Amino acid sequence: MLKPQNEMKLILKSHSVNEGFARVAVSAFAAQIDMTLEELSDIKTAVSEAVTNSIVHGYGRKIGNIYITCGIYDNNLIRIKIRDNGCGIEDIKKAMEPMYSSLGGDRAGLGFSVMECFTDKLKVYSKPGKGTSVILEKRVSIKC
Amino acid sequence: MLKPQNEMKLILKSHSVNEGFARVAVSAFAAQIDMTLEELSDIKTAVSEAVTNSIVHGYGRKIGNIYITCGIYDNNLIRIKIRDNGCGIEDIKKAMEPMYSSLGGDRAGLGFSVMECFTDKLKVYSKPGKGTSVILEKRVSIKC
Amino acid sequence: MPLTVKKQGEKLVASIRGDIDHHSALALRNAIDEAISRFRSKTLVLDFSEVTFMDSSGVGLVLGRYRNICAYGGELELRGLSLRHMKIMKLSGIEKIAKIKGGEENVKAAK
Amino acid sequence: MPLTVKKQGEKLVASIRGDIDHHSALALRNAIDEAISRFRSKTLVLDFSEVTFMDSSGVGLVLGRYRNICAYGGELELRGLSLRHMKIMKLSGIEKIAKIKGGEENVKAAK
Ligand SMILES: Nc1ncnc2c1ncn2[C@@H]1O[C@H](COP(=O)(O)OP(=O)(O)O)[C@@H](O)[C@H]1O
Ligand SMILES: Nc1ncnc2c1ncn2[C@@H]1O[C@H](COP(=O)(O)OP(=O)(O)O)[C@@H](O)[C@H]1O
Repeated sequence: MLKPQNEMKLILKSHSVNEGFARVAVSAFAAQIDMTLEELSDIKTAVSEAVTNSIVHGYGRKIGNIYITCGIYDNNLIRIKIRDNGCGIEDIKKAMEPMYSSLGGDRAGLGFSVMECFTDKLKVYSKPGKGTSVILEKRVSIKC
Repeated sequence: MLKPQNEMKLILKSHSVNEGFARVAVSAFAAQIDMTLEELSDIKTAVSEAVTNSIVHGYGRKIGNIYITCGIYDNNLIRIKIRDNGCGIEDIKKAMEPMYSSLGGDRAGLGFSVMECFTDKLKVYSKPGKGTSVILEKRVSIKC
Repeated sequence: MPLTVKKQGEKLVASIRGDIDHHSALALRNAIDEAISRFRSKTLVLDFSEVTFMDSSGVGLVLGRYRNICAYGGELELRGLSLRHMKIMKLSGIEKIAKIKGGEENVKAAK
Repeated sequence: MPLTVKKQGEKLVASIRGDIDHHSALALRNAIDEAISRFRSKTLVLDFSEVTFMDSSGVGLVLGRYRNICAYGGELELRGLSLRHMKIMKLSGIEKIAKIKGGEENVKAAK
């Protein structure tokens, strides 16, 4: 990965009220590239899923830090990393199956599906007991 | 200073394009407290001044990191710290005089005056060759 | 509360406003469930035309309300979904269990 | 370029749109200075009614244009400043050198 043209890092607490802030902050940064509104919404949605997962699954009832890095690279590539030091994922393959959720209640099990649907690349790294990193990549078009 | 109810940290590069992003990010975070639009604009304006100073004076032609912390405390207190590892300020008292600018061109020398005007407390710490920290505090009213 | 609930003939219509994410979904869920058990209508309509953002928490919200209304032998109808929100809903195959009406006119949600 | 320049009788009117900060001020400065030397009007009017954000870089922009137009023996007039932007301008005592007209109707700038 080459050096980003511009990059920001954001550290926030896993309070659910920060879900909205996280997606607004990332999209305000990404909006430096003159993309379509739809692409910007794609980014917002994917970030919202990843941050929510860190809050809901990674930390659960505990409050911990969520680390977000957003870089803008050549050829309109946006790369976002969302990392937590939470409980981690035992079986990443199973976790990424559509409609799988380890929690009952109102989790639809579609977070990873939505991230895949709205980005060009999704990578998940996780170590049980250590935490989880999600990397989202999206190449946007120049708005016309 | 007690523990904040919520806090975020933001690290960005001293590219001038990030001035807009910095004030949007801080105000999106601060907007968790249900303040007036006018108070939110006060915060935006003060943050814009401090970040611009780190870019223009702190780093000048170099690119360095700007560290922003924004905390929300009891009784609607918002506390924002903007720090750079730039050139620092020799004479803080003189720097804070209205209309004083060490740069010619179009700097009005009003950055610190605006920060003072739109916040409740302004503190400046600086060490020549080491960098500068600006702390802004504002107690906002609950919107009615 | 960014929710308006009203009876429309036999139907209970819950119109949601603003952002639907995991944070906002909790209060929405409680308010809708409260209305369901109060009005006991056969049909619950969820109207998304004033929704400005939705992620998969919106799908969870709908599936949960579907399970709830099923307990009363009721039906679910979705209205005002933008194309983007429809795309997210369809990841769950929701169209097999709920009636979905119109919605392309929702311009607030950036398509 | 978030700037429209036109002649209005003897006056050169430059209307600024969007955010004025240190980042955007550079391009605005160049465009306004270019118009000043092209039109050589006696009076330069800067219209702020479409300005959505302004910090002290806006004051620097105005003071710089004032110095520039003075070199031509011209005058400066400011229009459409919101109360908030007026407050920032006044920190520089600009009202002593420029004519300031109306502006409280600028609702975009959150007062
Ligand atoms: N950051 C994380 N930390 C721990 N577990 C996670 C994390 N993200 C996802 N998971 C696991 O992956 C599963 C599937 O995630 P997802 O597709 O987003 O669905 P949902 O969030 O609705 O459960 C979760 O139920 C959880 O077990
Ligand atoms: N972060 C900083 N690093 C170094 N010097 C600074 C910094 N912030 C302010 N200064 C000094 O203080 C002076 C006054 O700042 P300010 O009131 O914002 O006016 P201006 O930015 O228009 O020069 C600057 O000209 C500069 O010399």
